[in-house]
Amino acid sequence: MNPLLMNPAVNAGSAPVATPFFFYFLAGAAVVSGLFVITRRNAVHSALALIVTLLSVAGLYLMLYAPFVAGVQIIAYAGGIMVLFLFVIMLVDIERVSKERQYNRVWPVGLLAACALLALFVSAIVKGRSLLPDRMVQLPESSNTQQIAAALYGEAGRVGQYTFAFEIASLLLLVAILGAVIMTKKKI
Amino acid sequence: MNDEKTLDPKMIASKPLDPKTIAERVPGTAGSSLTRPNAASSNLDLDAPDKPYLDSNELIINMGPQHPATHGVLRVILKLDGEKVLGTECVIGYLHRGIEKIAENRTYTMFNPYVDRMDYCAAVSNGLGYCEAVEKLMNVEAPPRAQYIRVILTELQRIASHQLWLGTHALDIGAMTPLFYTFRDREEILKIFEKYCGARLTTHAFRIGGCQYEIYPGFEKDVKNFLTFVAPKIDEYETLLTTNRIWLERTKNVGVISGKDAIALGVTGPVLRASGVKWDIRKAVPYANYSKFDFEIPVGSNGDTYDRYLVRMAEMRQSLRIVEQAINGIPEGPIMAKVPKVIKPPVGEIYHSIEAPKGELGFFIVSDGSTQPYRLRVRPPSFVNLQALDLMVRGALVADVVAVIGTFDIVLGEVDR
Amino acid sequence: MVEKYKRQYGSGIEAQTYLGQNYFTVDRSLIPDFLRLLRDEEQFDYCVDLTAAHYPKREKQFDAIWILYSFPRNERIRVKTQIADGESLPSSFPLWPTTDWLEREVYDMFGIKFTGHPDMKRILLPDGWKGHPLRKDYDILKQDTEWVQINLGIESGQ
Amino acid sequence: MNILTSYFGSNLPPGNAGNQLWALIYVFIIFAGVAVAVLCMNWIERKALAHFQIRLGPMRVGPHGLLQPFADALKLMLKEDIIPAEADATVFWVAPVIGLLAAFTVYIVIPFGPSQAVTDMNIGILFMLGVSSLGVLGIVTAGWASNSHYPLIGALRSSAQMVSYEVAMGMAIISAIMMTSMNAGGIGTLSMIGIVQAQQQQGIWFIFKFFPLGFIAFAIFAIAMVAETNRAPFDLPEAESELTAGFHTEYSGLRWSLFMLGEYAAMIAVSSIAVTLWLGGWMRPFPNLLNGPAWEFIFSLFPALTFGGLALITFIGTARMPSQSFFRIQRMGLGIFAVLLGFIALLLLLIAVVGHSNDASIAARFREGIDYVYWFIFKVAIFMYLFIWYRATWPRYRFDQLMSVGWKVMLPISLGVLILTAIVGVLIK
Repeated sequence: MNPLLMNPAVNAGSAPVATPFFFYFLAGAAVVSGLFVITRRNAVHSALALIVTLLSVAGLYLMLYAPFVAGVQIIAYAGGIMVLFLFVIMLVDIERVSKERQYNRVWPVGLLAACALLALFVSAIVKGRSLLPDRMVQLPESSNTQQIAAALYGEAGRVGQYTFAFEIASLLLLVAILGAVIMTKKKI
Repeated sequence: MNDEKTLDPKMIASKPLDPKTIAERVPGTAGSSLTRPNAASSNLDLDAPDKPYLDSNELIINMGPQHPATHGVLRVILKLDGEKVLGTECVIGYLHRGIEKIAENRTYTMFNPYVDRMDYCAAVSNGLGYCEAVEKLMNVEAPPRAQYIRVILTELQRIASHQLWLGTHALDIGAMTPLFYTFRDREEILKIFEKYCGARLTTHAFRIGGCQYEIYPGFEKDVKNFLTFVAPKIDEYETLLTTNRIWLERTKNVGVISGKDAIALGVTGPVLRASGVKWDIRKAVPYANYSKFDFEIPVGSNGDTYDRYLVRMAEMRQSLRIVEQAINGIPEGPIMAKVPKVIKPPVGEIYHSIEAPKGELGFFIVSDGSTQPYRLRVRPPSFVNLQALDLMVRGALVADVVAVIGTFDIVLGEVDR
Repeated sequence: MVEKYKRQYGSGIEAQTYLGQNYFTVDRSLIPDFLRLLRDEEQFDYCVDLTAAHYPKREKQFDAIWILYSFPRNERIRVKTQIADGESLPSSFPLWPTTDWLEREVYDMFGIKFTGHPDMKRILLPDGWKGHPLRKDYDILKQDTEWVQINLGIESGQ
Repeated sequence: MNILTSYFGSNLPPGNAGNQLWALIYVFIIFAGVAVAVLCMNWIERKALAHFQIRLGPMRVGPHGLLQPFADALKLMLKEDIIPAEADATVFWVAPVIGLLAAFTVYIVIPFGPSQAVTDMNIGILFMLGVSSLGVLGIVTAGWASNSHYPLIGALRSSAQMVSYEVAMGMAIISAIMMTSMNAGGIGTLSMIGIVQAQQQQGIWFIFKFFPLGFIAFAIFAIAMVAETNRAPFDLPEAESELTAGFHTEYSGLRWSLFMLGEYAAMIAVSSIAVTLWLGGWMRPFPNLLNGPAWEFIFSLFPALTFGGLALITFIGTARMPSQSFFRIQRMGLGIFAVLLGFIALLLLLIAVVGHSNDASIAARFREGIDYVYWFIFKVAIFMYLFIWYRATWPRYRFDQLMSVGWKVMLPISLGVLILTAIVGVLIK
């Protein structure tokens, strides 16, 4: 932990520049590339657009003073999962896939589902407005990682808020990994 | 693959090979592949119909004819499952010059320089094989002094050929440095050749009936200097590679061929000896005075790439021994047997073979009594050895294909003639 | 050995020696059996080479020659047979897999077909090549002349 | 002037001190510096490799081929930029840019000194890992977009390789990060500057911490970083004897040079991570054994001595050049270069001496900064030389061997080191 960063004067010095611009820029990039993801016929183009989306969202996390989440987003999603996505997509015969009519016939259902989800979001925001804070909470950026650690694992002998849920999730992932190995490996 | 359009549609194979047959062909898994009637050539199913949707596992790759690791213009069509090789097919002939047809239109003397152009990495050995075959056809024998000179030059050529092989083979496996070391030392041999006959690569050193040139003054000193110079250099190559962990992993149990399979496939030379068959024409059917020299035949046991490497390294040392004995015992006397100016062998046919650096190099000559061979057939070691490629790389990875092509020590000039 | 086979096959086999090298001249019909016998019973386990020669003036134009070697006996022999143009030979691929490419080369150069070979096609020359170059009636200038005639419209480029 | 002092008055990187101008200037300095370093590295690699292999290497362009990288760069820029007809033009165009961006963005958090960095992120090492892992995207897309088999296989190899070695690399990094929490406060850090400062506070480089745990973690990282940058003996994605040139087979001209630039920049970046995490970053050797102003002064002479030595070698080289008129221009060039090096050496000497005599002067601050940057670059340079050495010595791994080394050897060892580090750390605390 860099003690210099705890200095409040330092945080005052590093006040963010042009926040609205970056917010709209990143949000716009996320939305536009998100549209590209679903409209491109070429799966690799879609995957690349998805990477842009993920990176934009990582940028938004940074603006929310959640650098750890942003970093993990880049490592896990943009760097790891998307590489594996591309890995698989590259091996698929793209020209043939783009000619196939796979899910195109069910698009009304998809639209319906998307609208329902949108309605859910809107209603949650409208109805739960009283529960949401009306201003962004200003958290100290420098201790973000430590706070996450405290929430997940607890600190100073106290069990963390989400320790149990976190461990359950990791167990689930472990089971998923084993399942994947068993399913793909012909003989173990 | 998404680039079907660029390929001939026929090239896309669909039916995966039956895994059982692949297992049978993988060396060491189940019996000898060679009992199967069609274990070679046409194993790629290239004419099969288009592959099914999303079957993305198989990939047809053309390795060569322009490829850094095929030692010339060899083209290997690889059928891959990911990185694993399901089958190969060699396409050769890109360097075909019709040497055998040329021979029928040249006199015996005129054809002599052409043989140098077959295995251009071991031109002296080719010349020896051809000259001895014609001498045998005429029933003459080169005088002892000429034979000693021939042995010295041929064994030097063997070392040079093995050095060239070592450098390029190591480069194929990714070690850059040995290439430059071997070329540095090969240079000394080429200098001796140049001093002796004026040419470095395609030497045309021997004539039918003996040698054209007497050894130059200082030849013995040059050769002896070379012997003391190169022995530690061979150790140097070995320190770079023999115990190198990556080298061991890349060569051990790669491209394994059993002695039985090697004999059945007609594989000769170091490749055969590495499989444990102690057979060297210099010992089995001695020619050119080889029976007078004391040397050993290095043999391997596993028949893998590493053994072939060790065998060739040992062969270089044995060649040094032969050269040393020969240079100390050059007899006095003529260097040319009594052969007529116009060479006109009697009607008949002859097969004569020598142990070239790459294997058995044979010449089958049919004479009709004229000044030109009626039929001249070359039995090229590289050509025959290359047939074993498919057996040796089945089930291996792409990187092993490169290693195995390197370990054959093929020269495309000889494969294609 | 020679006597044994002579007794077995009669006049179909002739054993000769030239300059210390032994060879058999065998009748075409005996070839498959004889080669098999050589391999299985006489231990000729290594087929050094397979080639042919063309004698256009003869009735049976081609000589096919097997050069065999026996590791246990350290002995080399040749087996020779005469066949006419258009006739085919049984493939010795099942006996010695090494003859795979050698037979293809003989086919490529002489046009002698081998029945039972897994993949009888040209090997050194391109698939669309016309003629078989090592036949004596194949002019070495033929390709050149033909090319000149087709592409340049003149009789000969030489 | 105000801006100048506002930066020099602070002990923070310009990004954190709120100095946007200085941050921008730093960005430009670092990017230009990396580009020049890549050119130098190119020349040194060719020369060193040549001398490993008993040849001379570039000798024609400039004295001892000193201008060869510039000639190469010029040639590559002027060369026709071919996009294969069947390629996916957009992705083909974007791929090298992705690789280059990923390699260069990493430099934002590399600390050349406590305040000689663009910025000090709270998640510095995480950011570095994340961004450098994006580099594989460039390779994968390049291989796919070329629409050809060899690049595709190269791309598959490299994605598999980089993803699997990242795991072992991450484990090794985590064990180093754990060690940062062993100081008084007991709170670890992910900040690159914080990691070096933790080593400073604990008085030990992490390579020697909990010996041999730190060393093993460092060794794992040192191996994984070679694999991560696709260098020999792990250069399978571009194995020229197998895949002609791997993922950049179809690339030519400027785009190809962007790949090379990215590769070398990534090499420097991962070496910087290794130096920061295990080798004390900008700290000079033996800061606690050989302390005191006298030792400070002696160590601050090293930059001047290095440049002086280079100048001397160049002078000798000038003197030994053949005296034909053909070489006159080269001699002059080399002479001017030597004078330039000597001048820099004198300047550094002056700064060191003045900074030593007067602690409050601006020269003292310069001296400090030069020391930091010098020692950092010195350590990185050792790694760069190792990269060349590996390449000259070792054959290439095969793909399955590479994978088994990664998953069956490196990962278990790094996990073991991680667990042991945690146990030892808790016990000592």
